[in-house]
Amino acid sequence: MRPDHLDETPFVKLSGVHKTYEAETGNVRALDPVSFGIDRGHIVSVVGPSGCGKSTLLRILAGIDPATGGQVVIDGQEISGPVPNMGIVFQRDLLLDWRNVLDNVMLPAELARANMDETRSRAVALLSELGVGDFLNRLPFELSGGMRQRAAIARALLMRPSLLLLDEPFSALDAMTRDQMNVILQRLQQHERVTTLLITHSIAEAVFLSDRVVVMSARPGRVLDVIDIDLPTPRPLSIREEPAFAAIARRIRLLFEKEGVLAA
Amino acid sequence: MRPDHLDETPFVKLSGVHKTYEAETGNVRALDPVSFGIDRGHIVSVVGPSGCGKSTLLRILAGIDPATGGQVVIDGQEISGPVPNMGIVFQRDLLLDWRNVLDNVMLPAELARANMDETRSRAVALLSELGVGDFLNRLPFELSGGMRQRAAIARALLMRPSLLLLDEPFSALDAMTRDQMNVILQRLQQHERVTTLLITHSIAEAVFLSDRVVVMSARPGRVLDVIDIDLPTPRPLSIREEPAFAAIARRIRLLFEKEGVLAA
Amino acid sequence: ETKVRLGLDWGYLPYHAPIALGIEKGYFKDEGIDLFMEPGRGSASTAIMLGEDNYDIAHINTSNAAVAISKGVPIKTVAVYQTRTAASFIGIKGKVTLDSVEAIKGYRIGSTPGGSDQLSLRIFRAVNDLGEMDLDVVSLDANAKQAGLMSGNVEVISGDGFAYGAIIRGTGQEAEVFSLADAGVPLMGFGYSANTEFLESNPEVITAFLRAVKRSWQDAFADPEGTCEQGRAKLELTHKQAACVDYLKGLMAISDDPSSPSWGARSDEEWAALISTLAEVGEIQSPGAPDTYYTNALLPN
Amino acid sequence: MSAASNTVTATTSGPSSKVIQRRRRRILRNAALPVLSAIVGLIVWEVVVRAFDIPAYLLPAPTEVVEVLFNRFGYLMTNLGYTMFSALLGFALAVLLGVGLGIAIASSPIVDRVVYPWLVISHAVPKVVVAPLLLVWIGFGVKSGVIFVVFFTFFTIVVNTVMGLKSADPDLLHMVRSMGASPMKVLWKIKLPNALPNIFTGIKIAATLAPVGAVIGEFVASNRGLGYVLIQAVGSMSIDLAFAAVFLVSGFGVIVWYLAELIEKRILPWHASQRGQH
Amino acid sequence: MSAASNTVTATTSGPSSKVIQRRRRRILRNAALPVLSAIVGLIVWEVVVRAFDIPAYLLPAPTEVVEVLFNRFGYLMTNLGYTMFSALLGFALAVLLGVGLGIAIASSPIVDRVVYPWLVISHAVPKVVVAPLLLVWIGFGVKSGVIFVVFFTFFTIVVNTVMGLKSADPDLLHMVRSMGASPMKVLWKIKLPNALPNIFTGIKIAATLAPVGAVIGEFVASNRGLGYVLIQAVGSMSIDLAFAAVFLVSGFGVIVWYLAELIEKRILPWHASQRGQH
Ligand SMILES: Nc1ncnc2c1ncn2[C@@H]1O[C@H](COP(=O)(O)OP(=O)(O)OP(=O)(O)O)[C@@H](O)[C@H]1O
Ligand SMILES: Nc1ncnc2c1ncn2[C@@H]1O[C@H](COP(=O)(O)OP(=O)(O)OP(=O)(O)O)[C@@H](O)[C@H]1O
Ligand SMILES: Cc1ncc(C[n+]2csc(CCO)c2C)c(N)n1
Ligand SMILES: [Mg+2]
Ligand SMILES: [Mg+2]
Repeated sequence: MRPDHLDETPFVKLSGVHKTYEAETGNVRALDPVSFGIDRGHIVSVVGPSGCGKSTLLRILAGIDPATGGQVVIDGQEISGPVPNMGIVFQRDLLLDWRNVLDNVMLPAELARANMDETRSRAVALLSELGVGDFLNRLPFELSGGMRQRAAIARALLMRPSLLLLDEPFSALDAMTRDQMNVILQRLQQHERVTTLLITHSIAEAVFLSDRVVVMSARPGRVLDVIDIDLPTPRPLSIREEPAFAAIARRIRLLFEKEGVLAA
Repeated sequence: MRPDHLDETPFVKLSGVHKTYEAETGNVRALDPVSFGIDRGHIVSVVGPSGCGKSTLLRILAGIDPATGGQVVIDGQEISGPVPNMGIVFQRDLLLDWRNVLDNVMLPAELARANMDETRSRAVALLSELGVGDFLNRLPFELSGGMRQRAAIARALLMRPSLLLLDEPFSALDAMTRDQMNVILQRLQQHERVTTLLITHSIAEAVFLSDRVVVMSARPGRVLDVIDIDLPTPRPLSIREEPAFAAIARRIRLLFEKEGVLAA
Repeated sequence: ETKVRLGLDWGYLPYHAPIALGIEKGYFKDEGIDLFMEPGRGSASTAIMLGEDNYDIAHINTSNAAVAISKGVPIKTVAVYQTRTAASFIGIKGKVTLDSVEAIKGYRIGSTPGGSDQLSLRIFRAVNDLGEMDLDVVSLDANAKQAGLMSGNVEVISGDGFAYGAIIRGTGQEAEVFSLADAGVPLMGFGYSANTEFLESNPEVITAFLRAVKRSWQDAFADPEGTCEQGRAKLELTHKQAACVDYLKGLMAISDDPSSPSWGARSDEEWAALISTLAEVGEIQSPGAPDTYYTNALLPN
Repeated sequence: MSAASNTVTATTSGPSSKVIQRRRRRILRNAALPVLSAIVGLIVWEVVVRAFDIPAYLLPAPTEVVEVLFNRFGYLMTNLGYTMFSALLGFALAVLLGVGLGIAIASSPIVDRVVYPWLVISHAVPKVVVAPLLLVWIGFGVKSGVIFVVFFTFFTIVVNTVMGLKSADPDLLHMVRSMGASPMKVLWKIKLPNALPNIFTGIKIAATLAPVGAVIGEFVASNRGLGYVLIQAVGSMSIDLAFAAVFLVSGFGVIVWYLAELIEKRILPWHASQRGQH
Repeated sequence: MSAASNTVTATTSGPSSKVIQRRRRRILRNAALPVLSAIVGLIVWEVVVRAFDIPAYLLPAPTEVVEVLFNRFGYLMTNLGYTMFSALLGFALAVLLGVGLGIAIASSPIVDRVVYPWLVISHAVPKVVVAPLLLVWIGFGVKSGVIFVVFFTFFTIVVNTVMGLKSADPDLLHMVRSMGASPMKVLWKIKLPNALPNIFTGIKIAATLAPVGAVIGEFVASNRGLGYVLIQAVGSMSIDLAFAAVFLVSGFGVIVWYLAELIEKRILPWHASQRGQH
């Protein structure tokens, strides 16, 4: 559908990645072998029950925690440590307590020695777009939970990373603001073509934003299915009421129900 | 509908409560005067855009931050400081890093000198019900985000508080686990009749769980409407697909749209 | 038997060995005294502690005692067993020559500000008409003087000649000693002072104590080697045997003969000279009557 | 863009006069109580000395100390000057050395294990006692005073710095590393700011110890400074002069302490210790 | 109940032998490097002394020191015993006093402002220099050693404790207060555990300083203990004996340090400083 579908190998490729946390109080098997790929410029979402290893997967992809086994290849290179030129939003917002909002967002620019003036105006623009423009020179403790999270999103987007990893980035946002964020993210993706891995707990969000959805089982996480979303892009919010959309969402929900995750 | 509707005065009553944060970098008007009540044994949900002052409202109710003006009366007493016998889930999970999961959940019991053995079995039961039963003796840093949040919920429920304040308690949970939590919370509410204030960003969740939904405007927060939910209780999850339910949800969504919160 | 608390000027040193010997041999018991000895940290603080009734009698430098008495510390000197001050300039032979006041002016001198060192130096200057700038003095803590001299950071130090001479010879070098007494400094050496109250109520105990001290020193004079051996063991002296003997013999050379009837007595003239000199250099503000400083009446004979 | 910015209305403004007024009142109260406490202490001391007729060579009354302070003002000030010089220079070096070593130790497990034991030893050696031996090597004069201050104070800074640097949130470190931050940048942008509260704890302790170190250095070997004044005064039983000197040294230390606290407040407004009601 | 527990399957188990083995290897490496570093240092020292023919009264070779250590073993051990006693007793008192005062200061702004200045003063007074006065006030003997240790070490503990107590997350405090926690419980259950890393920093510094304080106390006012040995040895230029004493004191200090580190590791496994790769 998109021109870069012509690329034969995916930009990100996970093969048999698995993870066991070892500790004195006992080991935790967090991730059974998982394999899937993300094509260049695509958004792939991961959905799965809480504690199934989604964040673990993201940390392995980011080169933060080593996998116990398996292989992660990004842009043709097997990773073995932190990969630069990534934008990450962690599950916790991880703002620096001692920097105001603007300086927090500017952090990646400082770390990468970017053109500061130019980047600063992008930072301000991003923050305004995300609705935190009034709080540029406030310290993080003065922000609401959702505002903190949006500042963290702005930080991840700042440097136009070649790979964006988002761990439940909209979890602290109300439905309305969340919809706005979805629209903004989609627009950005259309313009900047950032390869993105999105962890989310909203099936609707996953279907709305993604080219592909990875559905995981309960702990230890295993891939139940990889579903390509063939809805046309750009998608309006109203697509969520269309039957094709509902069908995909139902298919995912059924997967979980079959696995016994949902029973109530 | 419920017998305690006979109670004339609500258990919790807010009258003209407003809040301005003062700081050297400038003041922030977080909350315009807000008034509403919560009847004994009822669940009232607050929905509103991110940064509108929901957490601020909860902190005022909990007696943590003083209101700039207005009055909060709980059980006939005007509050002027922390009110004991409350269960609170903050937006951040606030687990104690140095205690394992079980001991974290047992904290309120230790603080209140409860019967420890009895409470411990309740703690274990709660944790198992919430799906963290395998991690009783793990330290918080070994948990996933959603597991931490569930531990915090168990802690708030432990002492059967007379007032439960929940600040987006399910935000880190996937849709499926979240539905389970909704069912669990509803069941608990049926059994233990805890007066509850629930802050949520899911309109569906608010309508599903509540006797009344308070809809707030963007910052500075103001009450747009207070909507009584007259759906019969207990409610099955499937009620969300019924027209009456959808109508209420749409009414709330329309309120936001009219206010210009949603425009995309 | 009376219990007597004896305060010392410093941690155990060879010149305390005779007392240990006397205790061992029962000389104090013979006098009906149960002697209890406690080391100190300098004559000045021991003098105050004596005045504060921590001790009955103290072995301290007479100059420090005099200064304390002039400030109102309730003590009195009852015996001074050195014939003259041991205060000296000490250097290492071959590196320095200390034969005249002029020669001393040319060296860098390590001296402890405060205490007996400072007294000696001031009086030396006063007696020889030297100005503040005529001597090149570096102030060094009491514990740093030897080290300063040995490492060559200073060429000369001030202190008791017998003590530092013994240390230098202990390292296998020869000592060059210039005695301040020879340069007209009218200070006295070590002696015994007593708490005034104790002195008034127990004069006979003091006499008995001094008699035992005298007997102990007689033995020490007769056998410095034995005294050192016994003292080194009993007082856990850190001096080597040879250095200890050297030290004792050096002290004996400027001490009263312990078998002499006049042991421990300094004349009124000597005292007058001491007090007026101390007053001259400003160490004593209001001298008062000489008999507040000392008495020779309690000496045994 | 237009959509979301609607949620943000112009509801923030500059600090109100009420805030400023409250702040001023707080400063006054913060300063008044310690001063009051000190004055009460001095009065009690004076009364005790007079009531029990304590001789001046044991404990001079504050008024006597003040008298000496006036009478020998020039002398004391000159020597205070020398002491301050050693203290400040030594303290500055100690901060550089302490933070530097702290960084090296926290950054490299090898340095940690090889160098730390020696620092612990240098800290565990009774410096005053071995000073005479040290002097043999470093000689004396101004530098010995400065070296003394450095040895006296740097370890506290090292330990607190190491603790602070090691306390950085591991996830935060991961995040900036995956932003492509070099170890230097991680240190500079994350670890050091994060360690500032701890470093300040070390610095505050060290700052107060610096004058003490300088005095002790002078005490062991110097012809000037308050340490020299002290040893001379104590030796000749001029206890009032000794107290005047002690008064100046500790006064200097106390001022340095409160200065450090002030700077801390300015630099760390974001830290829990500087916010919140405890 | 049945619903959610489905998401939790039996995938946790005890520590594997690999973990245990890795742990053992880490301990070995942690211990080996510092020891190696110390041994290399001693060898360098020995070689330097022999190569430059430095006389023993200036700097004895390690072998000479070891010789004295053997020859006067009983004497040194007896005195080490006294020093250890003062150090441990004084340290225990200092921890009690330091943590106690830290709690009082962190709990009450009044205590903070009234008492803190006096503590700062007590810290800012050069104790060694005023020792002759202390000697006259406190007298001679063990108690002066203990008092010295307390004065020497408690302030560091106070400052670190205050810092730790004030660093508790304000929201956490709010939360437990609204659980009905009394101030005592808040202190005991939240503030103190939260302050433990800081308190340990203070304790580690203090623990290493305790033997130093004891030696200095003995140096100025005692007739036994290693401090007394030192003053005697330095006075008679028995530098080898002095070094043996210093060696014992600092060895004692280093052991105490590593002991404190070990305890820290056991008690604070949850803290960032004890986890993570830095
Ligand atoms: N401690 C503080 N100091 C200054 N301003 C604050 C402080 N806490 C909150 N605010 C401001 O008050 C407003 C309301 O914040 P609050 O946390 O109540 O929002 P919220 O409705 O809970 O939002 P969210 O859904 O994002 O959690 C925000 O604009 C925030 O910046
Ligand atoms: N540092 C750690 N040490 C031990 N176990 C860990 C650690 N981090 C995560 N785990 C375990 O690994 C499993 C997966 O955790 P992970 O955080 O990846 O879940 P998740 O899918 O992100 O869940 P959530 O949706 O709740 O955030 C969990 O059971 C968790 O307890
Ligand atoms: C202020 C003062 N310092 C030291 C001594 C003791 N003393 C006399 S001679 C000497 C050298 C070693 O034997 C020593 C240490 C003292 N009495 N007063
Ligand atoms: Mg997660
Ligand atoms: Mg909130």
